[in-house]
Amino acid sequence: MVPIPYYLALGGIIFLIGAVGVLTRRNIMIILMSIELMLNAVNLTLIAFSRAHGNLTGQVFAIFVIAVAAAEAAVGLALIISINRRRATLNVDEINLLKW
Amino acid sequence: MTNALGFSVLSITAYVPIVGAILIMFLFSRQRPLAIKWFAFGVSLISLFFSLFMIPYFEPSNVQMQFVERAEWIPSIGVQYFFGIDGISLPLIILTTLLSSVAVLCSFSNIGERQKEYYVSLLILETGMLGVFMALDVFLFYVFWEVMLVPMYFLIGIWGGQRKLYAAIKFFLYTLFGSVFILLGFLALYFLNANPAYGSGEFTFNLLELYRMAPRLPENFQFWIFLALFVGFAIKVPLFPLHTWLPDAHVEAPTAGSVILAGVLLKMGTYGFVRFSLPLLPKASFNLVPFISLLAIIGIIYGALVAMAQKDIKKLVAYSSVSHLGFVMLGIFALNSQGLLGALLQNLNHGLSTGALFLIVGILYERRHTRMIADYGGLSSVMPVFTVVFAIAMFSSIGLPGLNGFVGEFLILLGVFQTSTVYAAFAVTGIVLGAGYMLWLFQRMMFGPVTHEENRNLRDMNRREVAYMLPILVLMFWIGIYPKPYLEIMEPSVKNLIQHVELARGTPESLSAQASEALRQHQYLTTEWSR
Amino acid sequence: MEWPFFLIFAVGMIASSVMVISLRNMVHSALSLLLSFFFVAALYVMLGAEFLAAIQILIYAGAIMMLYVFVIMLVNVREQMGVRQWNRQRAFAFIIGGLLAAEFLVILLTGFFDLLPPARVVAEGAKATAEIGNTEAFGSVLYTQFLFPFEVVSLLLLAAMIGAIVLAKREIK
Amino acid sequence: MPLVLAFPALGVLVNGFLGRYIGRKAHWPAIISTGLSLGLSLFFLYQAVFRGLSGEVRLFEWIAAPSFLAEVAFLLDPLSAVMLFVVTGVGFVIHVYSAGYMRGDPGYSRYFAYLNLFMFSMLLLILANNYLLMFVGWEGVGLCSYLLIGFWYHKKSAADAGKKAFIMNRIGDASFLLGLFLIFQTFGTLNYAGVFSQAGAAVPGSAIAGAATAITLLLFVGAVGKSAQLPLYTWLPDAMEGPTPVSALIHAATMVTAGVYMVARSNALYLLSPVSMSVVALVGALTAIFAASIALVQNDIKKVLAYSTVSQLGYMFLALGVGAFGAGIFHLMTHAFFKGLLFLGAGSVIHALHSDPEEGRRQDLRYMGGLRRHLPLTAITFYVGALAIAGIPPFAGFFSKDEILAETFKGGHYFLYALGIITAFMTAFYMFRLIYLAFYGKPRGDPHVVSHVHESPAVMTVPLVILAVLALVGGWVGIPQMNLFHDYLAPVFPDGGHAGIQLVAASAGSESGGFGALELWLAVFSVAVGVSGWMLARHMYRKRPDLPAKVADRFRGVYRLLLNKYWVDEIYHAVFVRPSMRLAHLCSSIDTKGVDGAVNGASWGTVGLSKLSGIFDLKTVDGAVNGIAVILINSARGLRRLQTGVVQNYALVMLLGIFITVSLFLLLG
Amino acid sequence: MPLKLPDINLFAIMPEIAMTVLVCLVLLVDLFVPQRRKALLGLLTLFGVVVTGLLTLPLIGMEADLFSDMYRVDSFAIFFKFIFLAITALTVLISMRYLSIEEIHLGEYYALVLFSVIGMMVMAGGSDLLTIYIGLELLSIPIYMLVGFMKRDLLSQEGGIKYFLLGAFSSGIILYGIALAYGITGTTNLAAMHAAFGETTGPNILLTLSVIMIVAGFAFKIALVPFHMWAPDAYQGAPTSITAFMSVGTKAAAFAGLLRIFAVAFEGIADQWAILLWLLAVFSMTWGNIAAMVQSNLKRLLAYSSVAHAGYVMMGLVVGSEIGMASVLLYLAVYIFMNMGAFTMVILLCRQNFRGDRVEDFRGLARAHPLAGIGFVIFFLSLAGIPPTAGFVGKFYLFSAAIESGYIWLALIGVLNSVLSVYYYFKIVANMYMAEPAGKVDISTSVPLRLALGLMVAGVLLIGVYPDPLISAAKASVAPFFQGASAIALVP
Repeated sequence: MVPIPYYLALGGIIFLIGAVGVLTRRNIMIILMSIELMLNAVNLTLIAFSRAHGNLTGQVFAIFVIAVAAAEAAVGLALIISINRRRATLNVDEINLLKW
Repeated sequence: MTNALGFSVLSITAYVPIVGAILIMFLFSRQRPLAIKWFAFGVSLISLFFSLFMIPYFEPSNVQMQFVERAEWIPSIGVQYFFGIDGISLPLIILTTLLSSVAVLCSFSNIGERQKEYYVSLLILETGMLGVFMALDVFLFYVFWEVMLVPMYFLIGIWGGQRKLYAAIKFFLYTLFGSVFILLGFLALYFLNANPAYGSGEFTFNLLELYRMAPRLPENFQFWIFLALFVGFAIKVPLFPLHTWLPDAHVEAPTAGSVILAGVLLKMGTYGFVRFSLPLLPKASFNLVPFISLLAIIGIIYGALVAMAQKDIKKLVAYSSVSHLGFVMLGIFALNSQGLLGALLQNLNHGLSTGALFLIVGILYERRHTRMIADYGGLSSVMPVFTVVFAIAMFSSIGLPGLNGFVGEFLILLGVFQTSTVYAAFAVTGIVLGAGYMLWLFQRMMFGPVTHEENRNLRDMNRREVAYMLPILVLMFWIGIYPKPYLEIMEPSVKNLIQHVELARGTPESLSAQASEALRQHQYLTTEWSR
Repeated sequence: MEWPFFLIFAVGMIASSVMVISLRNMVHSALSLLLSFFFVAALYVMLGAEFLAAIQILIYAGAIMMLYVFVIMLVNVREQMGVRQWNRQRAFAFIIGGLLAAEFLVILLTGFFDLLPPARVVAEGAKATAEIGNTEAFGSVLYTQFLFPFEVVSLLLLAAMIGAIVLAKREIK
Repeated sequence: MPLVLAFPALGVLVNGFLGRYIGRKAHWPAIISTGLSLGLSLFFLYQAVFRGLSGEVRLFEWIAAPSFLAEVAFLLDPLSAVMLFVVTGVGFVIHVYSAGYMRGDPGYSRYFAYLNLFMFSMLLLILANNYLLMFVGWEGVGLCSYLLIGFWYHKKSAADAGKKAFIMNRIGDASFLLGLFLIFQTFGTLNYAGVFSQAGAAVPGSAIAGAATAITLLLFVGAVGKSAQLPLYTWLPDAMEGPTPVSALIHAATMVTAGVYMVARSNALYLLSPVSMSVVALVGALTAIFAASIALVQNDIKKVLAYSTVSQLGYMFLALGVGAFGAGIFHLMTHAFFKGLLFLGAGSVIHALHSDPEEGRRQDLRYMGGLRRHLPLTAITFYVGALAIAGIPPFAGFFSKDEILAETFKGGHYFLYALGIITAFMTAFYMFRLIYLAFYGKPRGDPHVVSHVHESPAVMTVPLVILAVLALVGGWVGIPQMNLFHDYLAPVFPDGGHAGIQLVAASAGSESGGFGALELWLAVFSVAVGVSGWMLARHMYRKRPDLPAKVADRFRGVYRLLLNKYWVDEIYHAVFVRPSMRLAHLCSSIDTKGVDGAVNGASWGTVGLSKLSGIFDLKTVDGAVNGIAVILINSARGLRRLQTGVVQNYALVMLLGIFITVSLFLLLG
Repeated sequence: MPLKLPDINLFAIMPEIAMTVLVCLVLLVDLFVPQRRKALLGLLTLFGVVVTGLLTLPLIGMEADLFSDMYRVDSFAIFFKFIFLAITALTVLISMRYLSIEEIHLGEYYALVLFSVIGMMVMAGGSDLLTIYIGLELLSIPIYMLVGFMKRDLLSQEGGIKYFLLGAFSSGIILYGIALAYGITGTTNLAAMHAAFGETTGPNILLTLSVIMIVAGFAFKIALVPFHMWAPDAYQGAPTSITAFMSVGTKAAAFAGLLRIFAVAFEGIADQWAILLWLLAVFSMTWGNIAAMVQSNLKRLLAYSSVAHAGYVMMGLVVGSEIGMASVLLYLAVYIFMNMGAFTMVILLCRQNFRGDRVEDFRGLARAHPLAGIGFVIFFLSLAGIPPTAGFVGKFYLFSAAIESGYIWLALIGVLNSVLSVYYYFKIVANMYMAEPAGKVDISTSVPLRLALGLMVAGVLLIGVYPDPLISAAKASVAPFFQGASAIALVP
């Protein structure tokens, strides 16, 4: 079977891809999706570890992560809708009234 | 460790002003400034009364702390509410209450706006200062030490001169910068004392307990802690080159503020050295004598030179303080009884003479609204009483025999001379320079023809002004002619302190059997302090 | 036998992830994300977490992605495609991301082996999964051992719901 | 004994506080108090002379520090008794004189308050039984001198002179103070009794003897300041800005002799140090001739007298330096009489010329002349004074001056003797020059002024007469054969004032106080010198009034050198005053720009850095609390710029933070 | 398979239950309260908070592991529960009038605040990384929404979205760290993790990565440099009452979680990451204070100041000794009063169409309203750490902890920073007292606001003058973590 560290490495890579997405894309929707990618990477890591240790904690944790992700997505999207009403932009670097 | 009076006379003295301040804050309408003024004055007089009330009950020969009040305050970290005084602090307390009363009285006419806040600040300030001189718990001391900054900040910042904001924040930051080092030093002592290798193994901020650690504390610890305390106290003194806050603060502060600053606040620095640095860190104190003496001498000469070049009266007086406090520091670090005694007396003297000089400047400023020397001249023919008062204050400041300044300076120099002839020789030049700038100032302002038409009709001092100058002048003569009562109050404590320092500077092993026995028997070290 | 599948899924996962963050059209990004969810689910299966794989498809792909698509429908996709997609710090971010990835790989590939020898990991893992890798066990743990967080999460979802409604609903004058 | 002091003190209080109400009658409390003191002094003198009494009175402990005690206590011995007599005597006379001279001055009561304060301080100085109390009096007389010189403070020159006197005195005082410390360190006490008994017991070469040199030199610097010797003499001529009676009392008769008194009092210490003795003698002799040479050409009547005083003080120090302490004190006494007389006479002249609108001309010899006719009494008494100072027997000055010169010669100090003799010649010359210029010849002043000249009132002339009598007979107590004065002082000066002779053992076997052929010839010689000086003056100013101008023209360089007093004042100004003011200004600017700005300066170094991080506001530098604040605020501006408002920048910073820490741990293991 | 239910002790989680009930009650009552009387909801919330407080009282002294070691009730958790309740009560008090002014007086506001508070409580009590994480999310998500609660206000919206994006990002980071920690130990239970660490030997880079990620996540919530950059923006954008709430609440809760993780799971091995915490502390203090010096918006200024304060508190964690931990608790408790007090001042100045959060707006305030001026001065004195205020006691205790363990340099940097902070605090004080007012200075006050201010001033002064009970409580709360370990004296 495939050793666990390779799953971990895959998780790490996906996590950083997501992070880079957050850092570089202007579109706020895509930033949100990148965060979802990061969470997925975490889940993958958790489940790999769960397998390695042979207990279910990791899997349960992953369920909770999914639930939290759902909640975050709901809140985030609500905020996006709210802001989109007033500013008609999805470009996050244009939202910069607050600075200095 | 006695309280000859059955009641908490120290606390009453210290807290009467702040209670008065709170009463003013809540009971007095700002529409009735006159009532506020007189009430504030009354409050300060009550405090003065209590401080004087202590004198007959004070036993000079008893070197232990007197009028002691002690209670647990924050037992979880070993903080006590611990008040007590000895011959070193008593004169300073009286000086404080006296100058506070004077400060209140001298503000009656020159503070026109926001009088309520003004007197509240002044009274809170008094409490802070008194607490500093009474506290025997280092935590408590630190609390008062800092508390006092705030009202002073407001006094300078609200009622000050043109650059008041700058001066106020500079004063605050500068002194706070110093005091945080003190805090670190105190904390280090606290934990070292808690370490059985050095101290009693107990967590306590009780100063007298900490004294007992002095002989056992290794030199390198002492050195670093001394430096920490040094920064804080030296800024307050102020010792060259940490003096630069002083001219700004003194010049911009209102008259009462300057009086208090020069008269009392600066004394806290020297008091700190005497009460904390010397007995707690005797080895470091001894080792650093050349360093501090050098700074003090530079301060004496430098302060005098800078004073000479000033065009602003207040600045001149401010720099003269730098010079005079250099003397005091030199006396303290002569580390012998005469020098220390002289330094403590000079503390008082400087408070009186410089306080008087600032009052004098204030009287003039109130009339002419200028502090430039060039704007005056020939005043002696216009204001004869004022001239006499000014002359006496000036001669007191330059240490003319028969006035108070001389006795202090003499004792200091006597003490210093025994430590080092060279220091004394340099310090003596300060006397010459002091006479120079003061006489020059006096001459430019008071002598010669009246140069400005506006000055021709200046009012002489009125009754109120005479009333607050009079006690100061009387004290100047008294201390100058018959200083014995003052010296008698201080001497036993001073001797005790010096003895402690002398004994505790050696390591216990290196001391002869006799000396180590003496050390064990020593007052500071033997008294049992139950926690 | 598992290696080919792992490689396929892994490469597919990485590819779809890269597509998520690099495509211009956010609808395409969303679809790529969906794709990556499927790959993840497949990897879950390989790791013996079948229940979670199902949840991944149902909740993530089914519910959460629907939310995204709804919102995408609310905004003007075409207009969004016309503007610059990458922000100014992208180069720097890529560099940092790359360096960090290198560090991660070093740590993840060596660190775990340091901790437990690979052989033991594989052996124990196989044994354990056989014992616990079923839905019933999962459910039983969730409702006993993890009862408290489970209840708290319900509060979390409630809060998110209320808040989302307050924020998203139009202002009533 | 304290009563002697108490009377003047009372006078001060009365005039100081009630002066406003007393007004024109202010002289009464002053004169009465001084008179009472005089009475007591005479009583003491009587006691001391005829009963040989002396004693100490302890009033109270003044400064009591650990292992240090200074008492307020008084010592009456022959030396202090005679000083007491001189001071109260001359003081009383001058008080009376002042009542006339100062009449109508707006500061009448203030004047008498100061004068009494001076009396108090001077008596304190004399009566003190320890050095510290002496120092108090020492400073006190300095203060009074300051106050009285600057009495007419509306005159800038007067105020300046006062300040100068005080500061120059302070320089001496500082040294005196150091001397005190050294005394205390060496002997453990400042009491005369303690110090002198230890000093007397010390053997030459011991540690005490070594310290004695340092002590005596330090004390001598103090005396130099107070008694206006080289190089600190310049204040005394300037002090003539004060009222003339003040010049007579303070700057001729009493205060300036305090240095002499102090050195004489410390004879036990000085005797331990040959070096100090020679220094004292040399400084004295040099000052004597130096000041006399200046006096030759001065035109201000008071300035001439002032330089004369400096010169005569030099004589006294010469005496002390050669070990003739008795002679020094003797000269001090006679000098007090005749110089007081001369000053008062000068005051009378000035008083007479009071109507001259130009103040400067009232004292200028060039505008006088022929006053003999208008001021007969003044002229006569002035003659007496001049004869006394010129050393013409039987006037007082002859005895004292001759004794000094004789002792110098006998001590083997031939060079010093030569200086003394030349000085004696000059003295006679300039004194009679003054007389001839002022009292003889034609009036050169404004005729209008001259017509108003009249003799002073009795209150002024009577003191003149009294002093003239004293200047005549005062020296008789010291007639060499009888030696009254020396015997009287013998208890104070261990060897009858001739200790100096011991120093030069080879000196011609003279016995102490003896008067042999040598002495006789020396006396004759010095009288001859005095008379020749007189005659020269007579020749130049009486017979050939055109001669002085020719001489001056002939020796123009020397003349200008002397007229400008060797430019000493200017040199001092350039060498000491101006540099110290410059230093002061330098320090001041350092203080505002430097020390405070040291941190400020550090901030300049960071200017580049600040520019990098954002804006650099020059205004902020000037206004900033200090340099650190500038640095901080500028870095704050820099940090502020990092807060771009773009959320992804923030995220990047976060990730960067993680990256850096992870790298840190990876690299450091 | 028989279902083995965990030990359920409802009594022990009474506070959480009560708060949940309260949320539901608020949401229900909201339906029946007309828009103009929404203040009733505030009163209801206040009442509920007080009741919860009373229900928490019997728990004092309790030490219990609940729900299969998922949750713990101990003095540490209870200390924090009281802190959170105090925060809630004060938040409600300062909100009531303010919400009306900003026209966002909705029942959901109170509900979200309460949700967040429950999250905080869960976090403080969580003895499992999972519980702590869920608590963290429950605490954060309502706050994201509350920050953006003023929907018509661009700044509020912007603050909300920024905070949310970064929050979600950091949530991913912290999760990744937790996942790694789980991978290393095979458990998420803190005590079990500690046991597992006992088996492994030597430092492990994977564990370090995990710790860095977890600390980074918490540092974000606490607002430590360099994870603080959201704070100024979010603080400025958020409704001021929420700024006050989050500035103290989030911080306290995150510290509670971090403290427990470090005190339980990493006990004994935390030293190897001391440098990490040290750097965080030092950078936070310095950066926060320096950046605050040039702020012209008071809320932003206070945001930076809160970054600095987070740095101070971090000192206690760096030290890690008993006094260190106790000082963290003490400081957080003290911090409530002074920091919320300072924000309350902004609320005081806020009027219709006037935010009143610029430093400029405070010119001459003290002259027009002396009492408000004094209050403000007291809060600022406390923030600056000048006695006799609570802030001094807190700082004193922190520095003493640092000195005790020999962290002289840290203490030095700390005290110097507190000197620095005086500059900007007193800049405002100078504005209030020493500057001429630009125009008429109005304040909008109400009974609850006054009550809150009175409570906070009293709190600051009382703790300042008599801190002993609080110090004892803080000490007692952390004592269980240090059983057996004795206090170390200054090591040469």
